[in-house]
Amino acid sequence: MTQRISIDPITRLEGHGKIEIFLDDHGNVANTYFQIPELRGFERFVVGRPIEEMPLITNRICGVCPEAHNMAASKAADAVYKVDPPRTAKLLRELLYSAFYCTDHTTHFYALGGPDFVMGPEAPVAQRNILGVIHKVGLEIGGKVIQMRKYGHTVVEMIGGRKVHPCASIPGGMTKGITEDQRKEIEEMGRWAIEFAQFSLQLFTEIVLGNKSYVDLILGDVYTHRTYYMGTVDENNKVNFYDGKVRVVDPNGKEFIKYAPKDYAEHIAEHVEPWTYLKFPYLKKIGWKGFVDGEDSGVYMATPLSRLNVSDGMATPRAQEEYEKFYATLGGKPVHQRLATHWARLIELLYAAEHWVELVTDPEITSPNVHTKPIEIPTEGIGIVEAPRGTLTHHYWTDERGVVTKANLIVGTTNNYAPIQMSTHKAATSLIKEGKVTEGLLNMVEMAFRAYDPCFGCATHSLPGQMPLEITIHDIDGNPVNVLKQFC
Amino acid sequence: MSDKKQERVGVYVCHCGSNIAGTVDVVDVANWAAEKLRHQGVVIAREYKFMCSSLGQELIEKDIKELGLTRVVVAACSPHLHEKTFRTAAKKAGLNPYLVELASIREQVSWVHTDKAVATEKSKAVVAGAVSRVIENVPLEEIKVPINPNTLVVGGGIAGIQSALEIANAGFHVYLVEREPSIGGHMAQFDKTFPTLDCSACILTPRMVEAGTHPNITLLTWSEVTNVAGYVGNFHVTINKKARFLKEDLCTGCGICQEKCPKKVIDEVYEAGLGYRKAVYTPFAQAVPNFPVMDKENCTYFIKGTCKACEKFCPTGAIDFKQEDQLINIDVGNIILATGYDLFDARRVSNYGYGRLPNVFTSLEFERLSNAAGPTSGNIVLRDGKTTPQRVGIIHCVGSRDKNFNNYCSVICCMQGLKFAHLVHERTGATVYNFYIDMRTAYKAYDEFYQRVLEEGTLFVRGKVAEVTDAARYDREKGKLIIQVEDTLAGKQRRIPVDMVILSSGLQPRHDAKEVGKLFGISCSTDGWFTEKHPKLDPVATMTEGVYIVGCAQGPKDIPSSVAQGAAASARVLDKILQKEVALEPIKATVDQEMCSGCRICNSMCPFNAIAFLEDRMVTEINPALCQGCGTCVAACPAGAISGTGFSDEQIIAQIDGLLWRTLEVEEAVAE
Amino acid sequence: MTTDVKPKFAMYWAASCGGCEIAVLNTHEKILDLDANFDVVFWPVAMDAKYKDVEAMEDGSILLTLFNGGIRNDENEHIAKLLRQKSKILVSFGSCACEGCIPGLANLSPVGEIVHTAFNTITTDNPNEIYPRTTFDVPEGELHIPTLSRILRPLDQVVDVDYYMPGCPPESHQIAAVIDLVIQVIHGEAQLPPKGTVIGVGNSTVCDECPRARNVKMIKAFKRIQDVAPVDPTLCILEQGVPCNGPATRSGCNARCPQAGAQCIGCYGPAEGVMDYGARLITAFSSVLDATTPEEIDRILDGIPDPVGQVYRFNLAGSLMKAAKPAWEQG
Amino acid sequence: MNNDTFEPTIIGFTCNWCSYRAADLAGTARMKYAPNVRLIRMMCSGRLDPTFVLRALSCGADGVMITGCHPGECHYIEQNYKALRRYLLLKRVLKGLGIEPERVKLVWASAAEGARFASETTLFVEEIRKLGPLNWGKADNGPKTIDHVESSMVNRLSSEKEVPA
Repeated sequence: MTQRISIDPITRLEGHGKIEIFLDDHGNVANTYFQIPELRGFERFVVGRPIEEMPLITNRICGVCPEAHNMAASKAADAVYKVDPPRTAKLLRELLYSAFYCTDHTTHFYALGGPDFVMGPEAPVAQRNILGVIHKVGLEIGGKVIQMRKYGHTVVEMIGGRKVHPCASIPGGMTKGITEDQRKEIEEMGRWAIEFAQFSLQLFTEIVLGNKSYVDLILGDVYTHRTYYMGTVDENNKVNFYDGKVRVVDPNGKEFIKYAPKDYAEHIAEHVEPWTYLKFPYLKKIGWKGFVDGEDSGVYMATPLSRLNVSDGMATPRAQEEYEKFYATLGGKPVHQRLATHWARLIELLYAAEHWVELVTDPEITSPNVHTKPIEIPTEGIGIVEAPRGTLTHHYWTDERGVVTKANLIVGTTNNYAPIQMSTHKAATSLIKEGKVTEGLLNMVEMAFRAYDPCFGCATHSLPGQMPLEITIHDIDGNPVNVLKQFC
Repeated sequence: MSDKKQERVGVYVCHCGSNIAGTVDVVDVANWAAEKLRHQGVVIAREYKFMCSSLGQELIEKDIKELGLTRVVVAACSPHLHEKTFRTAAKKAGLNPYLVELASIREQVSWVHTDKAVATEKSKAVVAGAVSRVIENVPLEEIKVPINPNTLVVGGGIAGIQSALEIANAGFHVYLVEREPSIGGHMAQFDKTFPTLDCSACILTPRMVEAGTHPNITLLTWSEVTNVAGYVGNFHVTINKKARFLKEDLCTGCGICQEKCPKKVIDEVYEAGLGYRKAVYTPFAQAVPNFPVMDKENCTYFIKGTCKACEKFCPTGAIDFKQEDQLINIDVGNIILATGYDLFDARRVSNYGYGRLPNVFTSLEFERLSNAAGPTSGNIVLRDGKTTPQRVGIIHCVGSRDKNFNNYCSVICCMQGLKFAHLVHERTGATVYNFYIDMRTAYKAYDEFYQRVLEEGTLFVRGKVAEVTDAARYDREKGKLIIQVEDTLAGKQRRIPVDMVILSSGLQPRHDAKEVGKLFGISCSTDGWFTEKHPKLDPVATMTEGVYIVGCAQGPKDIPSSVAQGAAASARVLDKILQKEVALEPIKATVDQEMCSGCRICNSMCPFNAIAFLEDRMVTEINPALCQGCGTCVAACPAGAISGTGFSDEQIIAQIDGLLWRTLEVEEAVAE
Repeated sequence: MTTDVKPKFAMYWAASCGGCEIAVLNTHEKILDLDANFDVVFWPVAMDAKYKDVEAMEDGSILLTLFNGGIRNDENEHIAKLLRQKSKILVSFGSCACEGCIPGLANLSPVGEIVHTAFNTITTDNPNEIYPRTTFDVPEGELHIPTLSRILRPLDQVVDVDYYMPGCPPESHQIAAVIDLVIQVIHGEAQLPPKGTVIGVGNSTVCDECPRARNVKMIKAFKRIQDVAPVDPTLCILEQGVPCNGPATRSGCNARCPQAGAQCIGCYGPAEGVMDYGARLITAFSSVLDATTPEEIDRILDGIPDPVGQVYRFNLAGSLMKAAKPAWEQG
Repeated sequence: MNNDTFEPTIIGFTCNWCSYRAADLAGTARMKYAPNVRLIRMMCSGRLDPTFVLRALSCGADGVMITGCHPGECHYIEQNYKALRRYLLLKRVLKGLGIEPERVKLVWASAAEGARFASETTLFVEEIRKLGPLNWGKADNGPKTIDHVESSMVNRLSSEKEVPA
């Protein structure tokens, strides 16, 4: 039996997203609870604010993906006024969004999820971070990563007015357009982004796919769940981040439902547990069956992997190649192995970069016609985009002055709360035997949820973009026997 | 507050005999301040019978010197009474006067509350507020600006003339501006003046001539002020000198042009519509200056393009049809406004029938009727120009003391009515009725005059006239004007038939008083009279330093009062001139230009044009001499870049905290 | 302050969105300078670390801690106190820590209402009115989650703060400048500013950095951005009727939003020495009204649909009133 | 709290030229009025910075009375209009903060209107007495647990539903 480690009462207060693991009398996992400790209450305090401020206020839900909230809120605001922005405005928004995707996916792969692979899951804690990565892969690559993030944010600033929390998107379109000089600059950066994306995929192939133990890890059962998948697709069922219909496929990859954003409430419901501040969305038509996977459970996942799983391919040539390679390597659709999400993310990175160049070379991109004046009486509107971490839904009701009277937000990570709870539980169960625990093992437990790139800042509209984690292990009497804390 | 150097504060609680001590436990207040406010730097707290007495003041001076006080709070009466007293005392003891605060515990506590406990409690709060405020006070120095010795007097009535002469005689230059062709104002239209009945012209004309010929007076008639810039001691004034269409330097005032002018015009101004003048005219024989003006609207040449009779006959070739208005710029140090009044338009009281019933006259009309130089050469006759009235009714308070028109008393109407009664009686022997609400004969020799008119047999009916009508009910009323009135002494309704009714109309502010006020940066009361700086203690000064108001522009008054005010204002002006420079209250707003973002929010805040935006540096600047210290821009600045001396944010916030005991909580918190 | 061993650096988030971290990462190459000059001991977004390590550190052993996020629950408060204890220099970093930021708007409602709203949205399946509980028994044992405070508080309402760096998030060029300064200080080439200084900002308000032309303002009607967009690119946005918070908002951001054709929403907080940001805006907006009768003034003011949000959007928790009456009373 | 026994604390901001003199006049005439108002003299109602009102309300005042010259009678010509504009927007913000806008009142009183000053003061004190104490922030007794929150909230919603444990 593992010896007891008493916990300093103070650490008890450290509620940063905890995984509570309870062991049975054999020291095996009895149950795990993934808890989210906070709530900022955006749904409450957006009430009373004017609709045009939603893109600015909900920005502050998450500073890692403010662009996603900015876009969802802007689209919802358009809908509230039943106003259709000029084509150029939409192009600009989507261009901004693609550039953001490149930055965000880069950040996650190199700074957050990447270290596990690049450094190896059991590598010393001190090295398991971006600086460690840079030291290992070399400053030259580190420079590239920084360059990619810089370019992405430069575009966001050029179009959106600010690097973080952009401000130029308003009901009916944008406050301003871009000049030809800016367009040229953005195009150059886009072309560089494509190279960078390709380079990253190559790096992934070498470091991860080239390393048998990692491949086994990915393909192994530990990180596998057969759930439903959700993502937004365009009219050709190709992956799209900014617009389209929401498509859900079942664990066998068969289309379960495809709905227009405005109908989201008919298809999604959120389950409540009293031991966490976060809700568990599920497919309404199937219902909440608890933390179980399979066709009979309403649990679904919305991540880069899901988006690939629900789509018939990528809308750009190079990404399409990688898409095919992806499924060829992993044995066809859908892919249930969560760790493959990292790979899927890089494929999306490439698509985003290619799409970036498509958009910026559109002849209408520099048109000054970027705003349509709203004339309809504002009422109610829904806006959906694909946030990097899953389908993001903003829904607002307003009075006749366009002041918000009610709101509903279902954000990226929330979609994945149930799967994350399940994945960590499964990982813990299969990795912790007879109470034997090492930090490496625990990191591998974390890898289970890190694959989702969870953003509980978004999820709870409360916590930071990435989430520190505390793992407490309790014995049969519920006494904590081991506490390990870690930050992703 | 903690990191600030500790001030040494003295608190002095005044008994004011029993005025304060009767309702407030002054001893308790003093002891409380000494103990509870010690942490704030109160080193001494005394109470004394009369702080304002010389002994009381010495007490403070002594403590400043011996205890090294850096701040003083006097809990006594309103600062409006003794702020200066205690500031002076502090100054004597070498403490900057602006480091003294008064806490009003008499007007605002002891005199208005009865419960001693409550009053004492409130006094403590007021003292606590004053103490925390005074700590935030900063030493201030008065601002000195040079005074231009020239003076502008606007309005050539008796008040203006008086002002001009006083200053000119003292040896300083005056610009006297009059909008009519001649100076003289209303007084020049009167026949006799009450109560002495001496001839108005006889006493006024010499003054007019003196003003017209005085070497120190530049007379600008037929002229109006169009712009005023600058501030006390340094006003820049623009005057529009309207074209007279004759060369003043050539005109001898012989009057031939007026004789020869073929165009007769009803004289609405001087003759009150009872007489005629020519298109080229001097308003009256003794006009100053005595050269005429040409009335463009009525001159045949200007209308038809032919005539030029005046030009033909002018012996000196002074006529100049090409003459244009000319703008004159002058610099002056002080300004006196003597813009006078308009007569209440009796037409507005329709039930008195003026304008409808021919034999109802206004007071000004009667003045002309009774004036030997007037249209009837002084014969008091009906509108037909020949019939002498047998019975005359004089109605007082026309348009005055009347909710429907003006609430105020026009002051002069009663005496005017009595004067009319006397003149009618004297010249026609007619029976005269005076209808009055109250008989107001204040001032020297006024009531004697009333007695005299009584003795002459004038009949007095106390009551507000309801109606003047020509609708006869009885034979004796036929062809007469019937005055319907409730005789409040007899307590019955009366109908009194008369041949002539004289309305003793009230006075009202000039129709353009508001615009004139704006031009000179002064305000008007709701009645429309110019607002004085203090209704009792400073009746001729205004809120704008260097601008004074005299005569009826400030409110209805008789000739002696107007003259007195004219002289009073001159004395104030001379005082300033002789000081050579003027000290301005150092309560001013200033802009920290480092912090000013040039947003221009404050630019519309100042009615005194003290705020200027510097385009080149994109910042705002405040002219301390123009700033009146109201603090509106301070409160307006969104960047907190404007601060106001004397009433700074820090001072007011500190006082709020003190009044709400916050300063004590701080102390207790520290103590814990 | 020169030293052989590298001084320790920490960055932490309480109730924030992570934008501050991104802003720091957006200093790009500067991150490497940071790494070169500091021993980064604690920075959740970028690296693994343990609370117990922080607790183990000597008091004041961390030279510089950038603390972002407001204090929303007892756990935030605990970490704030812990880091205060361990840090020599504690910087209140970003709008949330300085003045509550957007999450501070929660102080308009009782915390109970906030929870209730979140767990009764149209998609929430909550027939039994289940709400999170700070302590909850599951078959295997007891679970805990932190306690929400009645109101969200800025950092300096909980612990003593050395410097303030406002902005939502602080502009990267300002962060870079501050990092440079600190590095110079370490090498003894510069002095630290006096305690309590607001750093990484301009000394005026946004208009100071705004290139738009300005005149004396006289506004007959307030307008909403979507009704006037695109605004005249050369003229003051407030003059065009859109309530722009620029005049009252601390400079330092290069007037980003006005330059992007949008009104300033005030994320940099009040100017130097200003006691209440909202009061400055009340006075700014009312000063430009071109009206004298109460009726006319009210008609114009109706053009601002959300007065309290307009003037306290980022600043409510840091304002004089801190929160609305219901939040104090029913919290 | 029984509103009849409650004695409001009120801060009054008075213009030096009119209402402060009106207060003096009320004193000279020995007019009696409610003792709850503590005055602060300013040169003009135009000096009124909303900060002062917020400071007073957040520091224990139950109400704030602002007095200035009648429209058209401002000693600084028109500054009282500026005070009026600020006052009207301030009230809207206070409403947003859940504070009864009636707790802040703008009263015009000329130097001659001592009686008016006295009666308006007493009237306002009664109005505030009816509204009850504000004691701002005093209600805060540190963090509350969600359980409290929940019960308080559930009570407010008068919901019978039991929370299954």
